[in-house]
Amino acid sequence: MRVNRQVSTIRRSTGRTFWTLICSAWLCSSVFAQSSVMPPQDVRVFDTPSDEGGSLTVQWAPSSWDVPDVRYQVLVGDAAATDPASFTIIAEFPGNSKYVKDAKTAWWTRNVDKTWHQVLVRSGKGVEVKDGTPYAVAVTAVQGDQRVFSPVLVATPSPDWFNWNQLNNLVIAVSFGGLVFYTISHAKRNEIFLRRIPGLDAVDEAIGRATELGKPILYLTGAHDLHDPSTIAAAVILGKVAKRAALYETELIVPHREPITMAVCQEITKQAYLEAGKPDLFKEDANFFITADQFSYTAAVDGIMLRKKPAANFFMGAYFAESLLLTETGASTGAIQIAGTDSDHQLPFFVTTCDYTLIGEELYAASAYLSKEPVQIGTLRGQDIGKAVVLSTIAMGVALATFGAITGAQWPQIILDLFRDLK
Amino acid sequence: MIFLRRQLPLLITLITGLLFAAQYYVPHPASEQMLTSATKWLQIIGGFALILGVTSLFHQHAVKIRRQEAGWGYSLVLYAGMIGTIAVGLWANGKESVDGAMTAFGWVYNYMMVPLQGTMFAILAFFIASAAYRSFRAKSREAAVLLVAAMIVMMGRVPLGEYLIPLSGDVSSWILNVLNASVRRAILIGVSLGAVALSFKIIFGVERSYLGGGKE
Amino acid sequence: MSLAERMLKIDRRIIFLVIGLCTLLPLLYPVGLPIRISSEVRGVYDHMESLPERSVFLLSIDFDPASKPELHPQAIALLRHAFRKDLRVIAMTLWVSGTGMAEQLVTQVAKEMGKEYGKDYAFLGWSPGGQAVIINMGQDLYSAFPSDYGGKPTKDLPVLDGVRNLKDVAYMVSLGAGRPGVEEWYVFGKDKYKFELGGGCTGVMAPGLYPLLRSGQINGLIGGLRGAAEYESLIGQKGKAVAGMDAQSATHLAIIVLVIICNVFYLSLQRAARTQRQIG
Amino acid sequence: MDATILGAWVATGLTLLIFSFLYKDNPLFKLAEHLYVGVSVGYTIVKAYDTVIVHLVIKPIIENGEFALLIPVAIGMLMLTRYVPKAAWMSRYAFAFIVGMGAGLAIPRTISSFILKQIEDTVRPVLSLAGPDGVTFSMNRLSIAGLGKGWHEPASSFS
Repeated sequence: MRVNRQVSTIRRSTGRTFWTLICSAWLCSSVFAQSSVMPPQDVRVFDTPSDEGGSLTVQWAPSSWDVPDVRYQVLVGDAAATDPASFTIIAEFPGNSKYVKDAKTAWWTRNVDKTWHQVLVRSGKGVEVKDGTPYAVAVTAVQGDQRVFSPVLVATPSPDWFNWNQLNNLVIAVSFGGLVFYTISHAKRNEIFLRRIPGLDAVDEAIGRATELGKPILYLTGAHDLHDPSTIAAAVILGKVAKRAALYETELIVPHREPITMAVCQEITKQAYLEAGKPDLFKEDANFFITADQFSYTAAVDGIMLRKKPAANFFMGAYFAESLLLTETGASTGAIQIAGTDSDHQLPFFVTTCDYTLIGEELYAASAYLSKEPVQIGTLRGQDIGKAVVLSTIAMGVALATFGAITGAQWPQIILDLFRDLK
Repeated sequence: MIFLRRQLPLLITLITGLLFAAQYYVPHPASEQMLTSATKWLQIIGGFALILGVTSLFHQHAVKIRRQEAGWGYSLVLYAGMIGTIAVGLWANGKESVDGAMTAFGWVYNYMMVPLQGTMFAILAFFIASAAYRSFRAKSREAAVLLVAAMIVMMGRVPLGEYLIPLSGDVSSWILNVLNASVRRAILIGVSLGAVALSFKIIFGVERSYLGGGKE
Repeated sequence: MSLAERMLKIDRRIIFLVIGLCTLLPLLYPVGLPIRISSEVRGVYDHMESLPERSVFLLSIDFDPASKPELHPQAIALLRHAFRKDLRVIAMTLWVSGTGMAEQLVTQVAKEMGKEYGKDYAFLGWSPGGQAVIINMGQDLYSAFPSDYGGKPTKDLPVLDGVRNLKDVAYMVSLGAGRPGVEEWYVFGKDKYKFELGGGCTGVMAPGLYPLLRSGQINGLIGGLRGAAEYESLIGQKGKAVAGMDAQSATHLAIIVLVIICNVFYLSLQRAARTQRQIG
Repeated sequence: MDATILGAWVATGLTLLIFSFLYKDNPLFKLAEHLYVGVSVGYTIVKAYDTVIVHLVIKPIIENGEFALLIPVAIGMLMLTRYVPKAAWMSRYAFAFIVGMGAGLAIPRTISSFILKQIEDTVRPVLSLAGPDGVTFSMNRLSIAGLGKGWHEPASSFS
């Protein structure tokens, strides 16, 4: 593993110098077009860092004759061989292409300036690059019949145990994870204010009305499986709704689309009835599976709405095209409807047809608010801080990018690259 | 016993969670090989989850038929549909067509599944119209903005709209590309933070509702 | 009850009838208005155009017959384009109930274009697990799909020559009506395996994918029937989507008119209520 | 009667039964609804059996001796212990594996795709050096269909 953290000083040069370089390269080439090409300078060959193996990286310095007319060739041969002319050509390209900056790597993993040439040697037609075997590599510059070789260099490819290009991703993951656990422990010790979400008052109201009318409550947990935060939030809210329903002795109907969610929700409902002190009222078949298929599920739930006429319909979790088919049918039976979803594409439908809608993360907030558990509230706080960080990053980033664009300075880009997805 | 019932599952979650989160940063072939096998396992386990659901469905309608609850005849229809499909499906080796010729399973798919699914979805178009009529009202200033934006986009997305009001195409494209994209992006980032936080809580056993049974 | 009140509480079945007629009539008497091409759809088309012959094109048909009206024409237009460009086409689905439809679709277009199974195209069928399938294909395509739809070992298919995993795919388009769909193909596929990705989806879902489009995570997006109609015009082979545009024009217009009517009555009621209050 | 013609009649009939729902809920719709659920579950069972049991498990074990595939089968079987009250807790192992793996896979990928990538694209200069006139408002964020290009790289292949 080679990691070079040195930030080359050349990178601090301004964009103008860069342009001057390019222009002079062009001028030189037109003046000395007929003059002979020189061997590529400062050629380096080494095992590609941060990769799964089976690849070598070749780099060499840019030169004054980097023009389309001059072509570079990268050659690979047996480690013992010395005559580059006998090697296999694995890449050939115009002199003004294949730069370090074209490869998507992070600056903190670069060891040369981004104006250098860079080519990866991999297994391909005619050559197989195996881990642990040394290979001889040379670079040629070709112009017309002229072909000049760089010295032959030998390197051995090997796989790596860490991808340093993804360091920023790891740092964000670890620090955000740490932040969430910190805020959770903070919430356990301190009271945290949570803004009341209007839709939540309606939850009690809806359950109350169902009890008055002696009609059941229908609760849906959405289309996704338990990997999804929306489903987990829906399951947590189900626990709270089930507890109230148990207290009021109101029937609860929970049809599912996903077998594992069904199994888990059964447990959650059972627990809620236990907590409410009404374990005898718990029915195993309150939670049931219909089918995983989107529209047959919808047809069946629509059927339940029309026949059992629940007084309150809850739509929590993730939804797709079935959302309006469900809520319109529910509206036609006159039920109070409360939706909560992070499926933003379905929000317009829920907002127009339901009495209350929890939008996006309000769904997560609702589960925190209803459960009043420090774990939930703390997470919410952690997310809010995360959002504030993202927001300020964007604001500062835009300012920096603008500054960079106006002055032509390169350093803002280095900072911005910290927030780029690099692999 | 508590260890086997409570702690061990949490430990399994912790280990698999950390292992596969870390895998992303490790390019070594050994780690890639692990990912290949584990995702294949996940595919197979996913198939078994289905049995769980089907058992529930079977049970629920069996109860209806046994107790002769209202509409138990429909449960019989459901059984007939399911068993009939399975029978022809197994007979046809799960293939809708063999060398271009439709099997009985393909017949059930083409002439029952396809029209039923398509029609259910088609009902959506009717419901959209009625919902729009019923609730798309300029009750407030915000609602009025929503209304105008919706109408422009609806015009801009169909040729007739663009023909009647040529500007609507550009304006709706601007709404989609600028206003819509930025708001969606904000929601996306917020939701993603939520997803990452939840994943961490699951891995470290803070969130255990997926094991069922609340706090226990 | 005043007229306005009565109109606001109109039986929704009347609206259903209006929408039904607006769909049916244009299908019987087509007008054929010109369709403007958006940059979203052009993104997919241009990339397909830029692919050299015999490049590998992977089409994931991630929808079921329910979304057939919108996504089926997209799939047909894309396949026609791919076959015409002489690309190697690999089709598959992540939606179990879409398997039969996907198989018919691919076979039908291949037959129409005179392509040979195994050499020019292959249909891998369905495999369970959604995101797990995508990752597994990224690692090793033959592990995710040991055999194709017909049960033949995938390793023996000449069309898959030189394809080990998703990294060897030149272009991949997911036509998704939900989950798993375009987003999953990005998160679990392109993010790591670096193939070029395009998307197609239902009209309702399209606005949700714009953040991915703007950031270049997908290089184009075919949205709903309109997107399909644009693609059909681009390849110059008009089909069901172009025909459906008239019906869509009519229904959109009908809904707009309905919304305007409802608001006129609503506002007149409001005004009446206000004047009554002022008098009272 | 030809199977295709019969099929067409069945399809039309079922379509009408479902559409009758627009008028109101009725026994014919109920019939179609239950048939639909039954057929769709049946279809999924057949497909899952054919793909998972036959092609992903049995064939690789018989043909290539991949006995490691019995592990996921065992994990899958654990889920079914839910129906044996005394052993129901064993199903938790299966859930723990699925959910844990899902969570682990999601963290880095979500950060990369939906946080870093989205920030990267949002952070663009609002002003740029355009031509000889010096500083101009680039309208990058406001232009139709992303006509403006980013400063550090092209906005996207789409724009």
